[in-house]
Amino acid sequence: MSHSAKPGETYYAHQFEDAAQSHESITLGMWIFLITEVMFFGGLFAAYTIYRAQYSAAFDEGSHMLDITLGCFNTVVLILSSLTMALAVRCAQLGKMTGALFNMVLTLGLGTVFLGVKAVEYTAKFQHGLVPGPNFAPHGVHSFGLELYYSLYFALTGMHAVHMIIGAVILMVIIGLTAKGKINKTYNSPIEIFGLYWHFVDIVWIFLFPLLYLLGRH
Amino acid sequence: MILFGFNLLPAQASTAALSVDLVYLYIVAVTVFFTALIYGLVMFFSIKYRRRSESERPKPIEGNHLLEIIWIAVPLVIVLTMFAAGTIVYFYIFHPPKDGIQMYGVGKQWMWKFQHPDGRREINDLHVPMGTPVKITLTSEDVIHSFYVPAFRVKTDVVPGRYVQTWFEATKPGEYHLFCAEYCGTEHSRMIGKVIVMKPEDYAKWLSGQDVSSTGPKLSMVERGAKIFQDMRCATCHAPGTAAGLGPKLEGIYGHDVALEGGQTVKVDDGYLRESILLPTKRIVKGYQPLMPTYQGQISEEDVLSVVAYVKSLTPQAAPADAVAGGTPSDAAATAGTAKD
Amino acid sequence: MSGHVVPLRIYFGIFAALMLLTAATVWAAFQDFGILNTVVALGIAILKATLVILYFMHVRYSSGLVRISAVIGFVFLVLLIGYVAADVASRGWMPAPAPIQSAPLH
Amino acid sequence: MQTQKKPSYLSADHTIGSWLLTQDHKRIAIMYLVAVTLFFLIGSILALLIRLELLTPAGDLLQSESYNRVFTGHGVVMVFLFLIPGIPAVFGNFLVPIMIGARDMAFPKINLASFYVFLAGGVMILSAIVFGGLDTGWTFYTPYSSSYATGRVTIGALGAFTVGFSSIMTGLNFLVTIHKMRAPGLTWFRLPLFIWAHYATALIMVLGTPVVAIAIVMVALEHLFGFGFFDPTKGGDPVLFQHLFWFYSHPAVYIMILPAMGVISELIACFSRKRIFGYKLVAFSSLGIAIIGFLIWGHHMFVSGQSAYAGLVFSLITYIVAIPSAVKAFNWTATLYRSSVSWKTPMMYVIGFMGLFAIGGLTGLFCANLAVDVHIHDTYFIVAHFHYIMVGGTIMGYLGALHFWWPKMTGRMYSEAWARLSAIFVFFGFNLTFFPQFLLGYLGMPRRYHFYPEEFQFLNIMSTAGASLLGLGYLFPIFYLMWSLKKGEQAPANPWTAKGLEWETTSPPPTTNFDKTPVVTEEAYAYEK
Repeated sequence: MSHSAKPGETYYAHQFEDAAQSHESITLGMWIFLITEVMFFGGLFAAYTIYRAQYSAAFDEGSHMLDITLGCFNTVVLILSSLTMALAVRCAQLGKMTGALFNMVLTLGLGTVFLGVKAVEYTAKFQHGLVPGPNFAPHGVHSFGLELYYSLYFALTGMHAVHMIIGAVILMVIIGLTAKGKINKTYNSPIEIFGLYWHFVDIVWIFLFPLLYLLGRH
Repeated sequence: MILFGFNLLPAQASTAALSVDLVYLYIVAVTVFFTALIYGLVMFFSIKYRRRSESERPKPIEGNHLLEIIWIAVPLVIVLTMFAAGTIVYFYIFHPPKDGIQMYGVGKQWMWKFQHPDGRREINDLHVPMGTPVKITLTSEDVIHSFYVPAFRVKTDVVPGRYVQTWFEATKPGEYHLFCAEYCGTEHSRMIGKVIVMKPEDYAKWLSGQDVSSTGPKLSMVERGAKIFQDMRCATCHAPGTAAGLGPKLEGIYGHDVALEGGQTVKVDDGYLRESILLPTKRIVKGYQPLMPTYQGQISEEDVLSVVAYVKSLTPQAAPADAVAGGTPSDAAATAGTAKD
Repeated sequence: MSGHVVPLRIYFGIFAALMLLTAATVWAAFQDFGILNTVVALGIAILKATLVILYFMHVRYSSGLVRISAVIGFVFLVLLIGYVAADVASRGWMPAPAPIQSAPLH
Repeated sequence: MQTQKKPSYLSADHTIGSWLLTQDHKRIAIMYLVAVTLFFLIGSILALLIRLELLTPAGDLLQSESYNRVFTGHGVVMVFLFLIPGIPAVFGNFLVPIMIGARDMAFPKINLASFYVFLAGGVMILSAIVFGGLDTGWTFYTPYSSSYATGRVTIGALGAFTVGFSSIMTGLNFLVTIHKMRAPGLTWFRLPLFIWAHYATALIMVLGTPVVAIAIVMVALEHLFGFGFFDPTKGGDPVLFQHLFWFYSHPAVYIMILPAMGVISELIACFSRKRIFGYKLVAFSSLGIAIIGFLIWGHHMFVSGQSAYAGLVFSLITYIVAIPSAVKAFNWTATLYRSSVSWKTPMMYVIGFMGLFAIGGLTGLFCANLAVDVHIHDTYFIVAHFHYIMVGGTIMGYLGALHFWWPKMTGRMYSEAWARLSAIFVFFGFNLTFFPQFLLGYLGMPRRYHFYPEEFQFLNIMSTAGASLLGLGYLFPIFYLMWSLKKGEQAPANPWTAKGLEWETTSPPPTTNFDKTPVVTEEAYAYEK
């Protein structure tokens, strides 16, 4: 579908009256989707809150087992990727497509670094037999609540990782379209919208990091 | 209440039944009145103002604030009275009394297993005396069931992993339906039984009659609990009467608060005792090491109920009768039969 | 053009603030504030999330409708967690029957 | 004002691709209509099987497993594949853009995607029912669904998850379209109440569906990998699943009834030629139902082990949510005062709706009551209550909408006599089916029972008789509406001389709805002009 509009004019779809209405609608649409994402992760956060209150000893022990340096590193990587994504959106708004392309590739790189670190942490869990299910090797004293902790750990970080992977794939598509010129000065709302999604995934990690890694360290 | 040959209300066979039915009939009256009002007006207006000719242009009526306020305020008051009635009945009638018999029940996929305090066990049927409150503590061994006796207007979901309490006081002798009201699998509709309400003297006679269901000497729950306490070698850590062994002493703790590791305190009730048996490291008493192994899967829910009853009997209660019934632990151990049912 | 363009120094300022707050939350985790630890950890996380929402996601420069939709998700999430926590906390309140002994009847 | 004959959206293009890959909200609505009707038929067949089984106290028609699968299938298909998408996806998709003077939905591609995601979810659910069957009830309660259920729980549950995703897309589309694409002059208080109702429904779809989605994902994780979320042997709490499930599923019953209320407002205004009495209050009570609807899910859990004090709060707020529905009922009745009521088929469904919705709504007061609910929870009283709301309310609204906008959607009129006869069949068949179940419920017959004690048989026979009458009533429309497609007379642009933007364009409307975007100058339902 060709997105070339008259020069200086931004492109907008046929059902909209003008570019402003198109932009507002698309932004509002993305924000409403983010509401559903907040409620989606919310269910897991509710379960975490309830079980943390009931099994605080086991949850403390569970969070002690996590590698905090990897957690900190991942948080820094993700916040950095949020910055580069914001810069990419800014470049797109100013029409500097090469700058946007560069920043987006940086964001993609940081995203894959984050997923790589996650993969390392997961393999460590598999080796120590900390994956809930029939072969969950209970060790440590509070083994009873531990399986619940790791169920929530894998559900929360797993769901977050799935959202990262989907984000990375979409980012690759956008990078491809920008490189080919399909996304250009007159039509760059996909970059802006993807920026909102990426920042949301960063916010989820901002909450996950303290809840899973830090509580109970003292 | 009989109408056209079949009754509209189930038998009122418990103290709670009448008050629940009164709240029910009050709401029925409100429903009938408002349905007749709304539907009557709709039919009346639709017929009285039916369209005579296509060119009719009725005068527009924007609205009327007074009317709007009236039909917000009046329904609000009515529903609040319903709320009040329901809550009063719920909290007073469903408030468990102090006295009465304590029974135990276990829901298992597609059967009910009841235990009387004197150890009598029944499957699907439950004999209860008339005129005395019967408190029943229920748990489930697998999925969620629901203990429902329509004649007593009593229902409570039986959640696995927890004790659930309910009570009733039967007022009319007879046999009443017992249903499982929460879908629990293939034979959900077969998980039914009978609650047989008997006069107190018949109940006592029935109790002393031959208990056909379990072999070996008829042990009361407390005695059975003591035997299991021995067989499972709980005494090695919780030796009754000795000073602080490896495990906290169990005498005189029932009903009181106990300090836990990490600063909280917990009231020692049936639920906490069960949890300490099945999930010991969940909440550890202050000053003790988490050494107790979990008995999850090695001890059935009925045996847990008996051990809980035994531990409760270790706490001297105000009522003197219990001391007799419970018997000192040593007697119970001595009479422990060899056969393990 | 579409949307408000945020100057570079604000982006880098916010990034620095986020880095600082991350360091702060890690430091705070190892101090023993007792029950306050959770409050501090969550407070810092909320602060970081607000910064990202306001500046990186341009909510500070967006229309009222976008602001409402940014907030309403969290409002209903707090409602869900609050109600469920209230239920779980108040389960023990219904006065369980006073502890009576078994078999008073002979 | 018949301009040169622009091709209607139906005759614009006849290739298969133009239908399957369409972005025209009207064509997507027609595809939804076909899919939703198919699912309704499957659900109805399952319902008839249940009623046949319950004709006799002994369970002699089906074995227990297959009966459990039949009632679960009836529940899941009817709730997730007919009632939730029903009016919003068919009439909402078709009419929301036209009623606000827009050319199309805000996101046409997402609209088409929502249809295919809906189909995928539907196929998953039906495959779960056909291959090995889902026998957990539509509520998927754990630990039965996560640890003990034998059937295809995971595929069935993920099917419900997928259909939920389609519902989110529809809700998102409605919210953005209503906010951003209204015609000039169309202020919020000039909007038809149909739009207000769909706005409130979209709010619930967006805020509630994700929570049941994550609950279903947790059940699937527990069923497949043994994660211990709701497994009591691992410390999980089954009541927590009920909280997450009912946080969505109670507002979901408002997703089912609010669109029907929107339809009723439209129909009453048109067939009594009068403005809706207290327009603003009726509009705000739609929003009130949607918002307060999120605070009261606990009344499904009074006996489930939830704390008594939480039950107290849920019971109080549940009584308060009854007020907006009462306000609507009174305002509709007041609209009929000094009006000119024409008893055409849509209006017959409205009059039927008024009676049945009154009973359905008022019997909700029993379930909100702490003391009475202990007795009637999980009995046939509850089954009767929600069928009065869903079948007496939503389906009467759905059929009323179908008969009201059929000329606009297809350009054909249907035979009035047959339509009125089927409306009468539906009304009396419905009452005979479900009123006896109130009595059965209070007598204590539990739900989801394959066989029951003898004393309940007489009422069950009445109910089964009613079910066959109701089934007949639902079959008629298929015949005379299909017949009208071929031989029905051509429908004028405004067959009911109704007010509303959708009646100012041709029937069936052109692909871009209007030649030029209309400007709205008068109030909603200005029937006096």
